[in-house]
Amino acid sequence: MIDKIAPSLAEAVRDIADGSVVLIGGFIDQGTPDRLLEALAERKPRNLTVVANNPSVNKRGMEMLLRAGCIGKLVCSFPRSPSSDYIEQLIGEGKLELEVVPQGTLAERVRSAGAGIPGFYTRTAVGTPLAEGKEHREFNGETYIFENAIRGDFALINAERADRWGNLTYAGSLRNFNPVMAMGARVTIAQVREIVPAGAIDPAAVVTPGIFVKRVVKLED
Amino acid sequence: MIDKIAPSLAEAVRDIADGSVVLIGGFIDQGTPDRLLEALAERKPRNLTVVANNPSVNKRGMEMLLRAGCIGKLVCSFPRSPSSDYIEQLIGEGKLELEVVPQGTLAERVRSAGAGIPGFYTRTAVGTPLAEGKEHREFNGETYIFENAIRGDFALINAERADRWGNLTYAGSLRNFNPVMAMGARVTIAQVREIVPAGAIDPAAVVTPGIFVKRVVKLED
Amino acid sequence: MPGKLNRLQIAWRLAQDLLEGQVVNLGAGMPLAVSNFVPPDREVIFHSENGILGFGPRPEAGKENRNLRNAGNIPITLLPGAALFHHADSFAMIRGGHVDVSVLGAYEVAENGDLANWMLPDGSRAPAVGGAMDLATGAKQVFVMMEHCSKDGAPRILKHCTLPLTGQACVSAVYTDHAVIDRDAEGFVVREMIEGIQLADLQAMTSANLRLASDWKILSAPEI
Amino acid sequence: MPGKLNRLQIAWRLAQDLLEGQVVNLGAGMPLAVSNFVPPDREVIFHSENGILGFGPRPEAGKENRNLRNAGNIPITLLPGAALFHHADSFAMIRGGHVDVSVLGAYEVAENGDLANWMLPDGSRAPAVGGAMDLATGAKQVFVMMEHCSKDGAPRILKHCTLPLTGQACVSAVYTDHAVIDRDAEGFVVREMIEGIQLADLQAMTSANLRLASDWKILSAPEI
Repeated sequence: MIDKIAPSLAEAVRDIADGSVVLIGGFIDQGTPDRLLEALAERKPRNLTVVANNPSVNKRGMEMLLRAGCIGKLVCSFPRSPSSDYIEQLIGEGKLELEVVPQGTLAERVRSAGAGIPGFYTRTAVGTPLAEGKEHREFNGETYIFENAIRGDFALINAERADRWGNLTYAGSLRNFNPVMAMGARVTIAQVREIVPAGAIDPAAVVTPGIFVKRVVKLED
Repeated sequence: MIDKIAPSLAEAVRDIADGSVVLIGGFIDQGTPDRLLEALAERKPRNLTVVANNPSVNKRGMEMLLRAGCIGKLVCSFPRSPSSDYIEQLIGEGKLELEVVPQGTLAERVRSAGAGIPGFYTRTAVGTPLAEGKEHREFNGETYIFENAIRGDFALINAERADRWGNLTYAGSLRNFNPVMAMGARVTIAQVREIVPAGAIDPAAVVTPGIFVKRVVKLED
Repeated sequence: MPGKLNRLQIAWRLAQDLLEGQVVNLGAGMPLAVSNFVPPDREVIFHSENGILGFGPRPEAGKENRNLRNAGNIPITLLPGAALFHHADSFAMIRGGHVDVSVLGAYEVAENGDLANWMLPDGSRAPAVGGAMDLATGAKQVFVMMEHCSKDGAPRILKHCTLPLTGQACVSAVYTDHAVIDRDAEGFVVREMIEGIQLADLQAMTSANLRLASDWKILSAPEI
Repeated sequence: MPGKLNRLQIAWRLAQDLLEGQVVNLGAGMPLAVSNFVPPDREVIFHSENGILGFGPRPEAGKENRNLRNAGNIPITLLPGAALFHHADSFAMIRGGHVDVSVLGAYEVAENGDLANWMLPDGSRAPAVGGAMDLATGAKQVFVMMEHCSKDGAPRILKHCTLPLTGQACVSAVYTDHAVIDRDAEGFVVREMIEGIQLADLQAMTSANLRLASDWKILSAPEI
């Protein structure tokens, strides 16, 4: 019987090795996989490439990972938060590499990886510092730049409900980057608030089909 | 008050002019916008470029458009059906241009247009007759071809429920190409089985948000 | 300056120019106030980059839903007709030109429509762009709202931007505390000015060349 | 040929090789029968290109739901855990390598893994590809099921395909009425043959070079 339910947070993140590319769902502090991030920080992997819209907003979660020295490279759209100073300090000390990516480009680069597309052209960022060094190309008289896909080894996401096949739904605006990151990784791990029997989620209401999910772990109430 | 509900099928397709690119939802005979196609065939526009997975399966709908001589070019993945002979005859007489596109590439080309992406790379069709004349490029040692976006002037789609903002849901497997075509056109027109008050569709259950829909027309029971 | 608008009044003035049925994205910060001032007989659909169409006013204190917040992380309500979706779909709407108006703040705007609103030369090693570039480039029209001059009185409406750009040739109109200014192929056209100033006064606060619309009006807003 | 498998038996044999938890796409036609023969203690998730994961058996006559049909337009049921989605998402799953196995019919298969299954040289001006190219290229493994030879006895397992290709170097295994054949970097390896034939007999029906696995077995299937 297919059963993607992991027994614990620690077990769910057990194989995230040094040097992995880890995609992280959530937006600001909406729907971040904070408990999975904590469990990961406890394992202290080194030199992770972390891809997330906001690298840190809460003391819990991403900031623990950052302060535990797990992150070698950060790919994000908005590295501005209460912990910005610490991020800037790490960059200044040469301990952290930062790649700033426009938010929509970030989402599409991850979606592309999930969809088997190595890259795409976009007008976003043309003429700005973020276009420097990128291939430029004209289509119908407009200039576009090429953006390549970002594939994750792992994705850590936050969802509301799951079943044993890994189907997921989300609450309100907590959906945001979570379904996108789920598509883009080899192994997607979801922390969820509720696990329901297979069939309890209306097939038409599934937001992330289980094909994109490897492990699900239920948070304690 | 925003009200996208059109009074009739004829009114809904009133401005589809000669030479338009028309995207058509549905798969085989699942969820085709058959009544909108009939209404369009009655207007007898000329030289349409029609983009649809299956050009014709039913006597109603697409086949009427084809036999009324409205279609100048057909872009599809599966031009095989009871009316194939007629399609081949038109091609032989130089009256119809055909572009065969792999099904997933077709969906992604339309989705790209809707997402502001002029084109993307895919491994699909590499080494086959459908890759001939296309740009080839290597990524990570694999060969890909470039596929450009297909933007529609109009999309005709079939949905189950709609509200006055144009939010749509679909029944079962009738979803298929409909939400994709809705994204890719300047003007998307939906035939629906039911119109409900705004707010009756759970915001989390909306499949095609109204931003992608210009007109909705309810079928007679 | 007597008739100078405050920030909420700028938001009010901009809101009057949004049209029935338009989809409007409000950037974080000052633009978020715009949603409060749309005339009650007009339906405008507000888009939030984090996956919301059709959000409504902030809920009453104590009635906030932690699972419903906008791009500024502020609690919102959903209007009847709202829809929720993920980030890739949300930015497909933006990048694909489905959003009618994007309302953004700015540091600088240039007469060729260039916009700079994301990076100050403050030595930050971690500049934050968020969705600004996608919104500047993808929306059909970009409305900028900002104070006409910087705190030390330097013009921010320029011939050429001096700060790193957010987007090229993207600004359609600028709403400031002193004026409403459209942009056409030749540059800036003043549509409204506050009472008591002349074009020469406004030009003195503006590096880019200003023309006055033949049907220009006095810019005013209710007390807010 | 006494032990030769019929089409349903080929489907049965292929179904035995699908693993617990795999996501498997079944192409229209002969492959659709595979879903009927998965061992009852094994959960396999079937994907249909028109936007379905987790479809179950055909409903009883009279209980069909017109709104639930697979890629072959045949009525289906949904299993608990099923999900519905649109075509762009469906092919993102396929193109993105999320589907474990794609089961396809074929006209020809070559020892370099090339597959030809969409276009016969019949002078058609309207060749139909459907989702075959996406499935051949995108799935992690492609299992081909076909009769070992054409109706007039010509080999279809070849050194090089002669028909226009569907995909390059994509075939992992071939299930025929005579044999189960894996493909590795050197070419074809016979894993099973029907009773009463030798490798030489099978080779006589096959243009590509065949090797026999050291642990090869008799290919048999229940009466169906």
